[in-house]
Amino acid sequence: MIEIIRNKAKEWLEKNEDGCVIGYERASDGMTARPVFIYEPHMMGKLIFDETCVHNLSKYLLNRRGTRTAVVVKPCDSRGINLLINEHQLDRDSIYIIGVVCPGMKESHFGRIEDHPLSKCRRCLHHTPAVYDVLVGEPQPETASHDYSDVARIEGMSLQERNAFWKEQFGRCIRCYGCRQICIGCYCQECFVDELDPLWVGIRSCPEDNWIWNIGRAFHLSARCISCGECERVCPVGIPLMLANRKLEKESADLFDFEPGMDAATAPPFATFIKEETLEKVE
Amino acid sequence: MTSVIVDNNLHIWLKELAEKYILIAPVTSDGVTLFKHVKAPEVGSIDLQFLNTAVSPKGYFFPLSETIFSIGVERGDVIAPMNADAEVVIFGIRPCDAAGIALIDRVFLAEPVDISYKGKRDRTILIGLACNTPSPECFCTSVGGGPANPMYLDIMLTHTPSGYIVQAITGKGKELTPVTMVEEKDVPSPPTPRIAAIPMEGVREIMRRNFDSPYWDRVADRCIHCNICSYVCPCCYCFDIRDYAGKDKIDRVRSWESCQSAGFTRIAGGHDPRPTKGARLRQRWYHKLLYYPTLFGDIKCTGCGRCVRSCPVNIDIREIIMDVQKLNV
Amino acid sequence: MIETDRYAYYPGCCAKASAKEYDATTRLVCQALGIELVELENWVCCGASSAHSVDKLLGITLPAQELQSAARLNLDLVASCSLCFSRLKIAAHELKNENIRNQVSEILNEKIPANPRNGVKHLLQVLESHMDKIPLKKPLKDLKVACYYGCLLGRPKEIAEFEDEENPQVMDKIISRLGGEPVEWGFKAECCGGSHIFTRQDIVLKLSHRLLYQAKQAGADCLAVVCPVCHSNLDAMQKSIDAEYKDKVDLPALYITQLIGLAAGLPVKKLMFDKLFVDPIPLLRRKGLV
Amino acid sequence: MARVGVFICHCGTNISGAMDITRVVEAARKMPMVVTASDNKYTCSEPGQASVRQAIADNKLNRVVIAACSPRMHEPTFRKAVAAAGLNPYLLEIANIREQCSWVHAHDRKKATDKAIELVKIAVAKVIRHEPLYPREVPVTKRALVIGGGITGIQAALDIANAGHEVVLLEQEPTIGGRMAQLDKTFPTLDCSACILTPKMVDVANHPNIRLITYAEIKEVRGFVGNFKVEIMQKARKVDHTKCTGCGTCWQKCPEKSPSEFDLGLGNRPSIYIPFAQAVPAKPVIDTDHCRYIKYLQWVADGEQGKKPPECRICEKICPTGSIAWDQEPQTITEEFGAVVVATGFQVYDHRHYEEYGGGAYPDVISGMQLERLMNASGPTGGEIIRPSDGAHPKTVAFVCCVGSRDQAKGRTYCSKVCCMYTAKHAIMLKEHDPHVQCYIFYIDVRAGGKDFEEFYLRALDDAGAIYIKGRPSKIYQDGKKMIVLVEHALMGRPIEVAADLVVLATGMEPRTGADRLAQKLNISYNTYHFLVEAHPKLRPVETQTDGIFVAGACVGPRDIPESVAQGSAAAAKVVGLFSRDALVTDPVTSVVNRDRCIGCLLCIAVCPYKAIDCETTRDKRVVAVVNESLCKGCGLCVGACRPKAVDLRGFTSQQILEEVNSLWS
Amino acid sequence: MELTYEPRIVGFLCNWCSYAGADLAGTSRTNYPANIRIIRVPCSGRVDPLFIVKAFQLGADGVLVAGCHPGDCHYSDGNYHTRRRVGLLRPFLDYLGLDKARLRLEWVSASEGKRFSEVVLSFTDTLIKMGPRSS
Repeated sequence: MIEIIRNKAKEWLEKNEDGCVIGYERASDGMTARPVFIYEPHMMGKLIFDETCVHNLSKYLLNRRGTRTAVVVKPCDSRGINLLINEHQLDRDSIYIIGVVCPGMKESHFGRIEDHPLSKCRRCLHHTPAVYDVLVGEPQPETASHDYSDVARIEGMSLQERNAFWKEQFGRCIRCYGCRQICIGCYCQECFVDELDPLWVGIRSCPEDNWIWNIGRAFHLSARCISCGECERVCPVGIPLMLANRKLEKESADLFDFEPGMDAATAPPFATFIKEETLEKVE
Repeated sequence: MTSVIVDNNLHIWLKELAEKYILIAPVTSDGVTLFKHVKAPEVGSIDLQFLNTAVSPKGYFFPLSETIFSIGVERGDVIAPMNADAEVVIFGIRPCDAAGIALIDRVFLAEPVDISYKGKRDRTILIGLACNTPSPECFCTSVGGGPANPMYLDIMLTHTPSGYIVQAITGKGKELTPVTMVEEKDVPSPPTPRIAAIPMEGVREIMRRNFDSPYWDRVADRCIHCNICSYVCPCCYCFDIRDYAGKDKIDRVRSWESCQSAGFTRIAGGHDPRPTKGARLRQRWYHKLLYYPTLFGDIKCTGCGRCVRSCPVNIDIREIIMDVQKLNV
Repeated sequence: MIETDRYAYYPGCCAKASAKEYDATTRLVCQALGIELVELENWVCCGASSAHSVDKLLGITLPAQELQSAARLNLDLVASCSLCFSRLKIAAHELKNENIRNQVSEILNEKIPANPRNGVKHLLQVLESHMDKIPLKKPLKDLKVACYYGCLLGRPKEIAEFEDEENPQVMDKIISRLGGEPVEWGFKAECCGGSHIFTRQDIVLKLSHRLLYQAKQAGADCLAVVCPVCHSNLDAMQKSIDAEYKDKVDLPALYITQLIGLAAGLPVKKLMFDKLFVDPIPLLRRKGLV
Repeated sequence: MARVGVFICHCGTNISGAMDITRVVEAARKMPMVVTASDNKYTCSEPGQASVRQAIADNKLNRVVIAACSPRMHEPTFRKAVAAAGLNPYLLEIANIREQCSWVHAHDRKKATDKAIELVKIAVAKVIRHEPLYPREVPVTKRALVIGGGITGIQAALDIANAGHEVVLLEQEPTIGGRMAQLDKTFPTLDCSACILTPKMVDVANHPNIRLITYAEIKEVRGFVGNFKVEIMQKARKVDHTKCTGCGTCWQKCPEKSPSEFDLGLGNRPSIYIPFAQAVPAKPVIDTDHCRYIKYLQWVADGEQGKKPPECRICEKICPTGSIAWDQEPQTITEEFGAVVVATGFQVYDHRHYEEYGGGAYPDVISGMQLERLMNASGPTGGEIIRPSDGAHPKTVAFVCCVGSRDQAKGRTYCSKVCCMYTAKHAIMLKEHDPHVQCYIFYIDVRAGGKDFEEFYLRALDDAGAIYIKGRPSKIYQDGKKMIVLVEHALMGRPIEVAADLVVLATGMEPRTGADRLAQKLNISYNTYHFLVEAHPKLRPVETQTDGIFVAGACVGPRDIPESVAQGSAAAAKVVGLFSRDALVTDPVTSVVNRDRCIGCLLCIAVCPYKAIDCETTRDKRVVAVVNESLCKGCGLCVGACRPKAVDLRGFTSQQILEEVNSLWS
Repeated sequence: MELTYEPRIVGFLCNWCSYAGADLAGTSRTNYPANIRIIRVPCSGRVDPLFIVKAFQLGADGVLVAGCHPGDCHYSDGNYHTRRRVGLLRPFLDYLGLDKARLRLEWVSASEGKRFSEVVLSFTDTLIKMGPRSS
């Protein structure tokens, strides 16, 4: 498998000298993976792919706009590419997508690999990339239906409980913006949270400001989050951000029958509307 | 003979501390260990097996954000923030984090003294807990520290099968030691764990010479320039200051800021001397390994390994140091 | 409303006197259509046209009792008499007003729910919903029927919640279903004079005569009726009408239930045609229905 | 540094009556950047405005807040005042403390005052962030479209054309003339409708500045005031009007007759026809629903199912100019206009909704309009008034007023205004036709408000001897040859019956079917009855909320002929006024893109209802959105959608709205 | 709930329908509770969901977004987009522990002054019944 990736990447890079291959290499702990940028074909040996390749590399395509790039993507990551193309951020022709059929990633931390899968992988529907130039591995059947038991758990709580729960979670936020920086959907020139004039959110990391920051972040990703789970993974204080994102994912599926990133063409919910729809939840 | 406090006495003592002081101690919830304010009834929740907290305890002296003073809207008068005079005890702080605080002291306690920092610092007692099981990312020994290094602490505790060895380091510490609960017996202190050392020779020299090396941009390729490394770091102390108009007063607020975030150095008119990820990342290493040492002697890193563990894309300071040494000499 | 084949049944006073045949055939037909009628326990008069004209509260309280006992059964309440239906509907409507509700609750000394789950229906509405269950043994071939709904069934529109108060259709649908021919005529929902029969016979004779006359004009063989009060005016009074207007109307007025029974081939004896003043048998014989 | 002046208006006692003005003034003085606050009896009055101007000068104000009535009322007035003082008119903000405070909280003085203070606070917070805005100029296409060829449209078209501007007059039917053409005589003067209308129709046909497009409909309208792009759908006439001379042989020979729309079904017309003798254009169209040959073609197209229709084509054979064009298809014409006048008029309420009156089943229960046709010399009966059922001459005629008007039960609460008068007219004219006729008129009220109307009504009463009976009939039914009308005589308080030979229902007016759809295309509003809504019922009766689109006549509400004509002229005057300028100043409240913030996701393009946003590439190769300010209507949809906050709306910037919200808690 | 509790409502009203509706409520002197503070926007579609969140962050007890009835938007489409934005925000805020009853989306036309006052009245009542927000 990894050989195919290396060869395909090598072939491509030899054809595009000015290009760059973004893939995974072994991390400094000698067991997990980390992103790597390869500019010379002979370095291709560095590439690895295993159950610790959690990172969503398609984010890096944004910094390489206008240059030729090959990228190794898992199914969830591939949806990110569709999202970015739909939002006119990427030129499909300038990127070479090495799509990997995903076995599901293991929960791993520096120097430690758990033997259970990541929560996002446990709930994953699509095991074959939504877009690719070369597919590595045998296409896998989709998982039939969403498992929103996690979201349902929160929905099951009383208002007060929910309120308390999220206050506790967001209360931990240290506003490092790791979630934003790693997120494929976050590529604003200047994030609303950094904007001074008008001032949407202060730099103060007080509960109120953390609240609006986290809501604003999540809502800007509504019907856009491709559930790669990176935000949750990188959060140094372990805020369950996907729990918020997934609620929006669930709602936009219910209300607008939309799943982001499955293709690059479909107009996202906020770009269109249906005159007759009532959205019972509103009226 | 060493002074030992057995486990259940320890809890009684902690309870007392919690009653007398604001007790800050490591608590693990949702799999995340953080220093938290622990009230007397909750001392049971204190995690004594923890490796280290996700975020360093520096926030108790140099908070995530704090109002350093306010201005009254009506009369334009300066209002100093309420400095709580309750004493704080930080329990279970690791030697590396204590060292981190010491490094920040150099900056905030130097003239002109940062009042709000000093106030908190003076009212705080540090009860350390020696590392018996360091993490794979730890490298304190390489930066002049050690898993059992009592320096910068008021009291040092070391866990042994037969209880905690108590060493009062400072006067504050002696006063606080619960004499009644301490038994004098002969307990061997556990063997100091071995921590892989990284060579530090000549790093400064090489860095001086390789400011413009393409290496920095390469390393930065995978950096997502989030602020995680600086925010979890026990000795990063950059901050931003902004004013907030409130109902009757305007607050001047100081909050953590990171050299990694885009725009950290953007100046009026939009120019940014550190426009690239590479430049920003380089700044971090240069500050830790060159600029600070040049000013204060020591390397601005305590080897706690937090940045290594928390970095989403595994930018490993130890690797950097070793790579740097490989750069053309 | 509760959708089921079980209904609480409010016969109304006439059912025990002038309109025995209506009550009997109603039960008969419902049985045939698999509709279960649960007669209310110790029901009382709905107050008819008199109660409310003397005392509004009384006019509401009387039917309110029936509504309550239906609510206890948790069944929709069915009335076969349009007058009773009207009173029940009006009461139900008035009881939406909290103030009135409290007063009535006090009188009956039981709490009347602000919005009860069950509703009030007229027999016609029930029959309509079960129309296709009617076994068609003896289609009312070329029997021209003028369907007479009376003035109360659909009025006031927003309270009765029936159909177009000027030109209702239910009964016509049923008649067509029975194989008969509903005639188009303009007096389906005009007043027959109602209870004025006791005080101002002249009015009743005038109005009822016009009805009968119009029905004939429209070419009807008989009337289909759904209200004992209307029925007695149109049936029992025909002699006097003829006398008053030097006319020979001779237009049998049958209860819809009798017609359904007939078409469904229920035993003619049980349909109690003999109770009618204007004997329909000759007509039905002409049409080969008996 | 903003220097804000706050001016609080008493509006007589309208505002001061409900709150403690002095407290509001005091509070205003304390608000940030407010340098002066004062109150005034009537700020909109000249002295009031003068004091504002004075205060601006005295205190070097550069921002003004006026707390008074709704901005929808006096914003323009006050902008002028501010401008007169040399300030940019957009540095003004109005706090609505009348409609939205004093008038609705009169019951609680304290709360009203508190709310007023906060409303002022919001306004101050916003005005501080106001920036001077400068209207832009766009050229005007001096060409008008008039929709509807009734008397209103005709009048408007003629007036605009006479002022020297090009006009396109659009009519959906094969001829212009509208409802007025169907009338026999007009009240209260009883002059012949055709005699006064048809000359105007001819003028339209011959006017060098007017281009007549009949038998056509509006397909789509794009653009904005001064620059509308309109797609017109020309229905297929199947007759080539460039060849046709209107000689008339075809419609005399056409064998297939069907009920005439113009005569409301009382007479027939051929399948190739002109609706009436003086139709303009006097050239026929083929009714594709009835024409035999079209039916035949359809039959062939359907694979020759069923009975074969005759392959007639007589018209084609006899047409001397070979104008019959079977292959003619509907075509779309695109035209540019600077202004549009909507005069789509009304249609007669369909009395079939009245089941109690027979629901249209009785032939001898007719509408007033049908009677007009019966009375008309060129009508189906040549002016002989006879009963549709048996052709007998009616001797007693009953009139029922307010059919489809003032009737809650039928969902028509409005008064149709003309029915009282035309019923009186009918009574008078019936009497003239036949002195033996007796008219009974059932009415609710006789509304004779208008020049010579009351006298006219008295004429019907005294000269024509019509019997007016107060009461709305409950029932009309047939008894042999007679129609019986049952009614409660409201004055006698008892029911009566009238046996009439003919019943005439004075049916009311309702907007033409499809008025709502047209309104949507034009982006103007309409009410629940689908009457179009004017910009202001009193002060801007022929304007709409959409600049450059005007309304006139019965499409706005029930109107009689003089009113419709007056409105037609009024709308024309507005159009001519618009055309008197070479360029228009447009509202500067538009979206604007901050190119540095824009990330080129182009969501804004997707949501913009006016296609006013496009994208371009910057010098540093970034794709960013750009707003076409003459297309932008300032709805701010794009702003609401923009994640990076790169688009903003002048006059309603995110910063301003945030400050408004903030001000409530600071 | 103690009677002294006065909920604070921020109302974003579209200029063409709802704001005009509010004006009509005024011209026809229909009283309604003084708890609402009206912010005029050209179209309900101008309302950035973050405005709503911001209002709640600052302490609003309720937020009303009001626009023209679907199909009647002065800008033809605006309210359809609003419907979607608020439609998604509402359940989300509820999920985060902010009762969805505190965020209302209403269609009020320029002719519905009565309706506007009813909306404000019922909204205020609801909020009073719910009591202050658990901060």
